Amino acid sequence: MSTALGVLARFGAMIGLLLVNGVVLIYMLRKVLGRLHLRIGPNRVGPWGILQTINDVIKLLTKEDLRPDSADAWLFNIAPFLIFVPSFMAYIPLVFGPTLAVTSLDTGLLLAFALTSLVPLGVLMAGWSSNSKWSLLGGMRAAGLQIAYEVPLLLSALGPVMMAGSLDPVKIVAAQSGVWLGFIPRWFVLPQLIAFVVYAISSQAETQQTPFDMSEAESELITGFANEYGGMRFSFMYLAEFSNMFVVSAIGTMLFFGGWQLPWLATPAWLAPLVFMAKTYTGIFVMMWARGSLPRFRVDQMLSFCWKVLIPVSLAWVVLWACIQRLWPVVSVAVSR
Amino acid sequence: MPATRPADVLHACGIPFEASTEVLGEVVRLDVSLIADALAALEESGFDFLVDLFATDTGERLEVTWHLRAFAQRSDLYLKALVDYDGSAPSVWETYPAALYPEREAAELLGMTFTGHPNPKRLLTTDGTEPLLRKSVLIRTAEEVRRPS
Amino acid sequence: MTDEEHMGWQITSEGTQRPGPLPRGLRRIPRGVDELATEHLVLNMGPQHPSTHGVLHVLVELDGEEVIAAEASLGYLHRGIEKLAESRRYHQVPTLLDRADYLSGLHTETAWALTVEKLAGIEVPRKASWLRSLLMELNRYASHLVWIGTFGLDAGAMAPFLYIMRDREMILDVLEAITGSRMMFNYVRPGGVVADIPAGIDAKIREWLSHASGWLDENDALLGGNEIFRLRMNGTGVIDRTTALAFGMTGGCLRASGVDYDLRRDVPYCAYPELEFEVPTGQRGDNWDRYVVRVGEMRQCLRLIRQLLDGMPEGEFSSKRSRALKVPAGESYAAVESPRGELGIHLVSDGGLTPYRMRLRSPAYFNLAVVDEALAGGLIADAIVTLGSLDIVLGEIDR
Amino acid sequence: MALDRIAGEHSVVFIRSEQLFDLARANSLFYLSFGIACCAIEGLMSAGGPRFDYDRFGIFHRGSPRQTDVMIVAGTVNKKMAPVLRRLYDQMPEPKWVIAMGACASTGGPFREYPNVVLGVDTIVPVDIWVPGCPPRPESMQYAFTQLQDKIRAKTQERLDARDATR
Repeated sequence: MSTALGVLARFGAMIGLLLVNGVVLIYMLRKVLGRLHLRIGPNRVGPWGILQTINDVIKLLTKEDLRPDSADAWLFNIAPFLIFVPSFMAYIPLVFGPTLAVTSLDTGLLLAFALTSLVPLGVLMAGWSSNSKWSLLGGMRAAGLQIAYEVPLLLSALGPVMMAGSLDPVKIVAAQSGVWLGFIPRWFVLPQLIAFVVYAISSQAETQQTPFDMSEAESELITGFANEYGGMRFSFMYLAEFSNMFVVSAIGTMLFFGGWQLPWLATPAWLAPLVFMAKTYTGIFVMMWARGSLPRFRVDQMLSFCWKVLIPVSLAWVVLWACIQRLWPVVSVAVSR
Repeated sequence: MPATRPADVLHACGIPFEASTEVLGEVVRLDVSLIADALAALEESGFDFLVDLFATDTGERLEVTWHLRAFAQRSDLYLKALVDYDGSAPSVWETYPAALYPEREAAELLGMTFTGHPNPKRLLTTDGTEPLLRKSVLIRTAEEVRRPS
Repeated sequence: MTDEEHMGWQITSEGTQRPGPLPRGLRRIPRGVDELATEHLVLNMGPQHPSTHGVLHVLVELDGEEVIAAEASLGYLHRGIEKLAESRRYHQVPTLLDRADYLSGLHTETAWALTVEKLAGIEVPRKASWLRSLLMELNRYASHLVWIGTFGLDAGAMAPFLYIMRDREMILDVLEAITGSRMMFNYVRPGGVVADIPAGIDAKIREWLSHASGWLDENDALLGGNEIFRLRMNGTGVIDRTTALAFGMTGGCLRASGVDYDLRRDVPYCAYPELEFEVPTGQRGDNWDRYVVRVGEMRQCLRLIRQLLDGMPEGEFSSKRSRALKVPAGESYAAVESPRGELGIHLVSDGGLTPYRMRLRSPAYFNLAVVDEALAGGLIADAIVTLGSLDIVLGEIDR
Repeated sequence: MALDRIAGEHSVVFIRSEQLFDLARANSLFYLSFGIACCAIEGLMSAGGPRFDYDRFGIFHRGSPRQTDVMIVAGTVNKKMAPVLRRLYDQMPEPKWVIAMGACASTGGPFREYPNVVLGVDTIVPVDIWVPGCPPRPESMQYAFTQLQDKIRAKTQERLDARDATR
């Protein structure tokens, strides 16, 4: 009974976190973009405009629910949820503190990647069922690109996994405690710099942010796959986009930046979630920064960049790191003699 | 001074014309049936740029103007020909692709045709609009534009 | 069917026809279904699409993402400037012309004034010519700024669009102080200009100038210095020299294709014969060249504005003339180098109080005609960027 | 919401919940980035830029009509454009508002004498706010938006009045 209640409570907390996150992130995006673009951003609704997104959400939820006549009703209705639910479920394996996670899984990382890879399916479904040419082009682009970029995303995660020797996020984070040579924090980003760069690029592509926002390229396809969606369904898609951003940034934090741990110091349990959130939000800020300043790739350039650069580099790195890790004990023994 | 004067070019082709120098510049007036040949000859002789093409309603007929330019000599030339209302002039798009749009525009706004145009659709207005640039088509009066209060 | 045979096919309102060999400058013309009988997607780009710069409607035929053929459809902003000018007096016409090219109204106004002065034989005081040139250069800079911003937006970069607004607002402040309006100036009249520049504006322009070239470098670094942007621009939307000339392109687009022609230098008007400036040109005529040429032009603009401020003569700003200006019967044509190219006005007068016929030779109208050629063969993303690089203003295209 | 069907149109629950929704709607007006002519430069571009910054008021642009609340008709509408305008308006979900920006959208402006020009967009779509000017300055557009916000908020008072009238 108590375990069931505990699971329910955790799920409730997760949904709450998701909604708050979405709202905060949309507000943050508008503020960050505003500041990057010499503007102020929302500042009228509530102090510093913090209630802006809540207003937006209420408005979107009470909008008329429009569906184009020619749309495939069933697919059209289900697509936003197919985009939203996986990105929501990908919160499950996140580790917010030493004992703070929805559930601990041996293959948590695998689950997270598997869930995020479901999103293109929903995007394609939305693009196809809208029965609009623009949506279709957006959906097709998303399918082609997100599937392509999943490969380097997964490969780049293998380096830290090898270092920690586990797919369990809890163990990966735990393996990053302490210091090397007395002063360098044991964060995997240092030895795994190449993997981290690949991860950063492909996660930007995976979450459809500029310079990789092919599927909703504002100047090319208006809003891409979400073209025919308005009101509540659109707000779900929008929320999913930001939730995805949070997930990839959180996974990046766990893989490369020591998760909830402070460098050099022991982290008190109450501080751990805050540290984790701070690191994750810093990652999101960098993503927004790129979004606000870079132009967009062309679709063929982006695909060839993925297949010809990112995948070979990440594959080579995996092989190289495997060799290093295997040979290091031998070499170190030889050196010490 | 142009290397080859347009008058010489047209004489060489045996095209009858009337040349004059006005405030506008060098103007050549000729019959509309000869326009295609004249333009082809002029294009050969260095007038490689069509600056503009438009028609004017003179009250009795339509006057079509071809404004040419020789880039090498920096000289302009105006060809003018008269066309009846709802008459036709030859399309010169094969000599000057720049004429593709203005010919469509002149055709719909002044009610004439350009024979041989590859895409003789309306350019600016919707089907059924009268030729708006003709003097017989009047603009709205002050009463017509007044809004009911 | 061979490719050569096939190239002749096209869609017309009457059905498919074969016009024979293609003329100079044309590579292909719109066609229906290709030889494999794959069904192509016909996509309506605009109106109501943020990146088509107003209300341009382009029909593109897509094979996947590749553009097979494109055809522009105009007229969504056709509001009869040429017709209405026939019922306006000579000094009222600039009101309409301002709204034709709404990004650089002063150029259209000046073209009108030059045309009327040419036919009526009005002398213009030297100061008026200099003032016209100064304001035209300021306006050209403002117009190019909008172009850089929207071009960046087309390429997906949001930042330049908002960065250019700080320069633009400063220029608009200056223009407002001089002319009284931010966009619809109605400042240049036949015979001179409406008013002298107010006191203190010189310092204001110089203050802007002290920032402008730094800001231009910043915008240039944000776009032109970006690797992604270069990848997108190099080799796309190529318009070669022959095509550009055949389609009557002028201005920056023509210069990017390697034709060294600038009305300010070659057919001088206003104060330009007395000024020193260079005309930047490109070679290949791709999007990158058009970008480089326009940015180069902006640098020349700053140079010209400095010279104009330094050498501004004293004297009358307008010649004496009556309100009811009468122009002798006849025709005249005068053109200025607007930010988009040769903006000419052809005036036919019958000696009355109003023009008999006014024809606006709009540069963007001719530059746009090339889309049918330039878009084909690229991807849809290239098509958007190429359209943006032509710097079209629908107000003067549809008139 | 189906609240009016359950609780009745004059119920406190319905009026108060609608008041909340109206407040949200007033503060989150997404406009359709639909520039037709000169006014688009002032009303959509400059106004979104650093000096005027609509985003402060929660006014933001969206490209797709399905996601917008306000349509700013910024420019001259002619007979070729009119069906497009109507179609875009029909694609917007309720509740929706229209701002006729500038003289052209309001009456045809300087081009009203030309037979091809529509004499004001209120002949095509219902207009909520008219903005004078040719083109209106960005400040005028901000004022127009605050007026629209007031108009949306005033709905509650209208509902209360309607309730009192039936009593």
